[in-house]
Amino acid sequence: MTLAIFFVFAAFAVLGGIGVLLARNPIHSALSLVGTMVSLAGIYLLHHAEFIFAIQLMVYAGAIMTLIVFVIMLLDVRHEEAETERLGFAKVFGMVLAGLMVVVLLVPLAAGLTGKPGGMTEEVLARVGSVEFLSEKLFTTYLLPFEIASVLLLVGLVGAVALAKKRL
Amino acid sequence: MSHFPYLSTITFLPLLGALVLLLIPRKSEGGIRAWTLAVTAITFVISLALWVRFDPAQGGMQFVERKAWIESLGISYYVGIDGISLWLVLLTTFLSVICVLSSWGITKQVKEYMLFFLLLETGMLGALISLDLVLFYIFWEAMLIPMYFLIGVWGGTDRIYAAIKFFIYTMVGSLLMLVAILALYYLNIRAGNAPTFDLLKLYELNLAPNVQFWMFAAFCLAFAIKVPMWPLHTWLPDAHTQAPTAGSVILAGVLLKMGTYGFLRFAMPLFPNAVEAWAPFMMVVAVIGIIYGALVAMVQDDVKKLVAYSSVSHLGFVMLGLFALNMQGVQGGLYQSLNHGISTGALFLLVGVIYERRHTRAIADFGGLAKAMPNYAVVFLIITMSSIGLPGLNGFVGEFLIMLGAFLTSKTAAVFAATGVILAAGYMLWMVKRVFFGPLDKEENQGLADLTGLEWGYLIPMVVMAFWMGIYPGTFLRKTDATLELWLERFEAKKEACRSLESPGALAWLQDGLNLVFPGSHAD
Amino acid sequence: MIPFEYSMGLSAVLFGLGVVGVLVRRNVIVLLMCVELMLNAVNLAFVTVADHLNSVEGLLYVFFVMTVAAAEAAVGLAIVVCLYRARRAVHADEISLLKG
Amino acid sequence: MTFSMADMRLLTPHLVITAAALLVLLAEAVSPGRRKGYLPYLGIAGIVVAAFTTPGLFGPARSGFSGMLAGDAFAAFVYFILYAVGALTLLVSDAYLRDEGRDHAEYYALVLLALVGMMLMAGATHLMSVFLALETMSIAIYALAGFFRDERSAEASFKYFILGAFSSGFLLYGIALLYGACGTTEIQGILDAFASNRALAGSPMALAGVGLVTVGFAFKVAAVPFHMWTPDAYQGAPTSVTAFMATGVKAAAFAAVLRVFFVAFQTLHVDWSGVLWVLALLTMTLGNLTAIAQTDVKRMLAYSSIAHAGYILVGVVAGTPEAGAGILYYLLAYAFMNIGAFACLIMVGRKGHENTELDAFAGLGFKFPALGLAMSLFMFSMAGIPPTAGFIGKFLIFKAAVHQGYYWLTIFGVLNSAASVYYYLRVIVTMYFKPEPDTPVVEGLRAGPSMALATILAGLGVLYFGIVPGGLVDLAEQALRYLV
Repeated sequence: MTLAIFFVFAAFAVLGGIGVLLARNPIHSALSLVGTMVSLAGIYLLHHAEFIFAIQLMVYAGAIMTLIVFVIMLLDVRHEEAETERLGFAKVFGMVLAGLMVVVLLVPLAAGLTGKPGGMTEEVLARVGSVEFLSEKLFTTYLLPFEIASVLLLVGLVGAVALAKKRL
Repeated sequence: MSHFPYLSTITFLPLLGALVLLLIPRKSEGGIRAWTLAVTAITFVISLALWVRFDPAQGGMQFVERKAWIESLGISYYVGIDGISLWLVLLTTFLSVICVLSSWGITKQVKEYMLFFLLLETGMLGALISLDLVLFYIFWEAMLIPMYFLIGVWGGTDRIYAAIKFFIYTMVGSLLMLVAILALYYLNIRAGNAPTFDLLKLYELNLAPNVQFWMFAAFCLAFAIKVPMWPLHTWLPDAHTQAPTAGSVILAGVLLKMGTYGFLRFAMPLFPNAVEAWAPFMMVVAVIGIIYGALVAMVQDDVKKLVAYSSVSHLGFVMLGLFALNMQGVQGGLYQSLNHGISTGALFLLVGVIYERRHTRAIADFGGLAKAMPNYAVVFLIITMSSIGLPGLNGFVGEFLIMLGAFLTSKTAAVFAATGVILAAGYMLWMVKRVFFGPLDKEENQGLADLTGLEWGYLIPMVVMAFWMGIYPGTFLRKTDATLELWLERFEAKKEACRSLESPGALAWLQDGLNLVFPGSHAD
Repeated sequence: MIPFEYSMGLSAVLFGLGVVGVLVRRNVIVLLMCVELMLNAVNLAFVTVADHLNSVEGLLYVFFVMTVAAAEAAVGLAIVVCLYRARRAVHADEISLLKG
Repeated sequence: MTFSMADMRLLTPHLVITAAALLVLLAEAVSPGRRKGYLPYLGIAGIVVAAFTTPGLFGPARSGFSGMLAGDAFAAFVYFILYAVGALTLLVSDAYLRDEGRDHAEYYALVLLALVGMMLMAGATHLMSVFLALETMSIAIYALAGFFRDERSAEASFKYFILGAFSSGFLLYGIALLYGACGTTEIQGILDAFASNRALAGSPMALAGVGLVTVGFAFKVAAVPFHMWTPDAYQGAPTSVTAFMATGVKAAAFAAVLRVFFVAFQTLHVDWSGVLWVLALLTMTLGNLTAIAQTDVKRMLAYSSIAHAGYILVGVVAGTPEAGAGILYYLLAYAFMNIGAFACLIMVGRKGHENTELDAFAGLGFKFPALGLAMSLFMFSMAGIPPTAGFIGKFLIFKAAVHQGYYWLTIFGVLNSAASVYYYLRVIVTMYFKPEPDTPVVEGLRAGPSMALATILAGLGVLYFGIVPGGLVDLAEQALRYLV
């Protein structure tokens, strides 16, 4: 059953990805991307990552995509790419490269996972709850990345202001 | 070690002088010239003390100074001279004074000119006295920069091309030498010694002949470009013709000697077995250089180019002497290096004199100058004789010793080289005939002034030196005897010691070459 | 539990689509979206590994990748706005990446 | 598991600089009128304070934040390179931005925040921190590259942005695969995993992970064939930012490369050294050959920075502490000579006109002797001619490569170095050997006291570290001793 749901989500995700790639109108690309993101959120749920499921919907499908769509609307991007140059050498090269890339990524899967299992087992999660477990780690062992992320967001803020504000 | 640091003093005095020069205002050109002259003159006088205090009985290094520099890598400030470098150092300080005098007429950017000149002197002296490979390499490369500017800014019409060619040629050679220096450093460590770039310590390292083969090739390339040996000589005629007079003098007098000095000091004593293997090849190339240089010189219609090609020929002699690998040959090679500095240097000065008056160097533009400028003609003739090796003048002694040495090693080489002597007489005298004799038929040449006091001032010392070195060579040779004897003795001993180390198979060198590409992870 | 290979395979395919997009498309906003697609693929890989190894690290990666994606989107879109203001010619929304 | 004051001690310099950045932003907001010339100096003051609080220059390695951040001599050494880069960039930017009318607090704040990102990259001992620090740095640089907001600047910024984000994708996927193969992405943890499980070294997943991480870093250091963003981004960005990108980003990225490849992937040297061997060769050669063809000095320096990455990669290939020390030295030398050269470029420009095409330099050597001298010094140093820091850097790297038996790579390296002499000399040739055109392109120099100071400091650095390198070499070797 789970597997069947997975395949449905996976199919939607891939279709969405292809949509991003092929759509001529940026708005259509954006909508396809939202489709992919929502499908992925579903798959996260299947992988027992409830918290990630939630923020995927909120941050990604919600905030980031809204921003992108907003900019598309703001700038009124409707121009469609010229028909010529669609299959230049660079493009064929790019596709071949990406195809190779996927093969490279698929081959190692046959060997399976070799990493040491961690401590996030079912019973631990049942005891403390998955979000609690995550947040505890986030604020202890992974405190430094969290701190760096705060600087990162500051940089994003200042950078966006510096670039886009009308009068500085 | 408690003695006065003569070597450091003479080396860094010009640098110090250059720094002070920066403070002299650009406008007072006279002051700049006088200051530069004073600095070079003082340097020369101090360097005379080396001559006086040099102990001819001792073959090893004298006036040694040593200070740790980058201790962890075994790099030190380590300088000293022996009979090989003594005269080259003196030649450098001597020619520097002469060159400043001959540059009196420079009016374009005098301050920068003199600045680069002083820096060049520091570079040259530093390279001659260094006994640490890295220190040597640094001076060796640093020397290029001022020379590059001297050619590029104050040179002739094609100066930019000549300057870049000069720089790139020398750079390629010396960078490969750097790789060999590094390899030598690690071979020394691998042999169980403390990490060091100390030349005298590295002399004691015995290497297998097939390793020496490659190392010598790298060193040889660097020095052969500098000498320059045929067929790597093509930068020389360009650089010489385009350089200003003083630049040519220094180039011929000192920079080219760096090549032969490099062979004597580094390439040969470090890799004796490779020298033995390469010697026949080197002798053939040297002989080709002698004859080629002479033949090309013969067809030149520009006096300066002619002198430049004669340099190629002369340095062929020097190399022939060195690779004869016997006392006469090596001593002759060293002596001829000094001679070449004096006679070719003087020739360039003389060409500069006439160029300043007529702004041309084409032989066809002259003729019958002996009538207009008798004194000039006399000096020119003397120097020509010295250059072609007339007995009683300096060239004779060097060429004689070289021929003797070459004869002992290879009669064929000596015979071919002898034709070079004859050709030299031919092209030089023919040029003199066309320039100085015959009718004084060009209007522009009739009113030419003879030598000025300043010109006498820098030509007389050169003529005196030509006679001194020709009539009484003992003054000079005596100081080199002990050093060269020791040099040959060590050379033979090391050759014997290394011979047994590892017999190279028929294709061993090829194998080595392939192994070098991908060493894998065979860290020691 | 979903087999490891399935999710990772999906992730690889999505990543490949993103790569093709970046190399082939020229519209600046679509380029931005293709990069987002790549990041999503990476997130899926992290989630999968985390699930199979019972390890929390992968989930934290996803959390931080999203933070980065948000900051990148903000700055990236600001650059796009900047680019639009700077040039108003035709094809203003296009850029060629594989040149020079 | 919780953090302590000892952890905070390691983070002090980063906090100081972040505080300086906030202060700069705040100062502009509350400062009366339009006087804001002091802002860059506020930043420099922050850097100086940070330098005094930097721990761990001597003594054994420490680590904090549950093994996330190192306080070792290696990190400290790189921090000092970055302080130099940051301070020089701020000095160079001052007059330049004022002249271009873009002297805003955001710029200085972004430089400082990027600096924090760079420092964290050098100090991070967990791939998660490495990634986040890298992004912090990159996002700040994207914004800086587009800071002039004209077409060229925005285009440069966008190109850098997309390819930067693209390469982050590769890096992240690589990290994900390593995570799957090793179960952790802590640098020491990866090393332990490889060391304890011999079979892991041959696992396709681990190798694919290493490969993708290599690609990700190759983009960041602009190694061929992942360099195509470099020339346009470098040329379009404000010159001071180009200097910052070329030196700071390179230093931080190579510091991270050293940590990841020399420590985490230590046991896999056989696998990655072959790949990097080819990358190093391609990077040096292509960088130099394309640089030769350039007629614009700024673009030429962009290509030459690719070539320099190639030389540094030679050191990475060698893979020994000795090579690492050489790389650190090279990065410092490169920081001085490159920022110096870009400072000279800024000086010849005027508002709206960069004047960086080669012909603009004709005759400048004698017209502006100090500029000519400085530029020549930097060019000679980049060409690796003694007695400059550039020479010592190359010397140390090639020395390490020869030690490991990489003779051919070294020979290709020195030949490249000789080829590069050609285009560096061409700048000098134009400055000194060519007469100034009748209608001079450069009438006056855009030089204020701060610019002069930056150039002099850079020049002195190049000379000082070229003539008395001893102490610094020892420090660099010590830094590597604690790393590996």
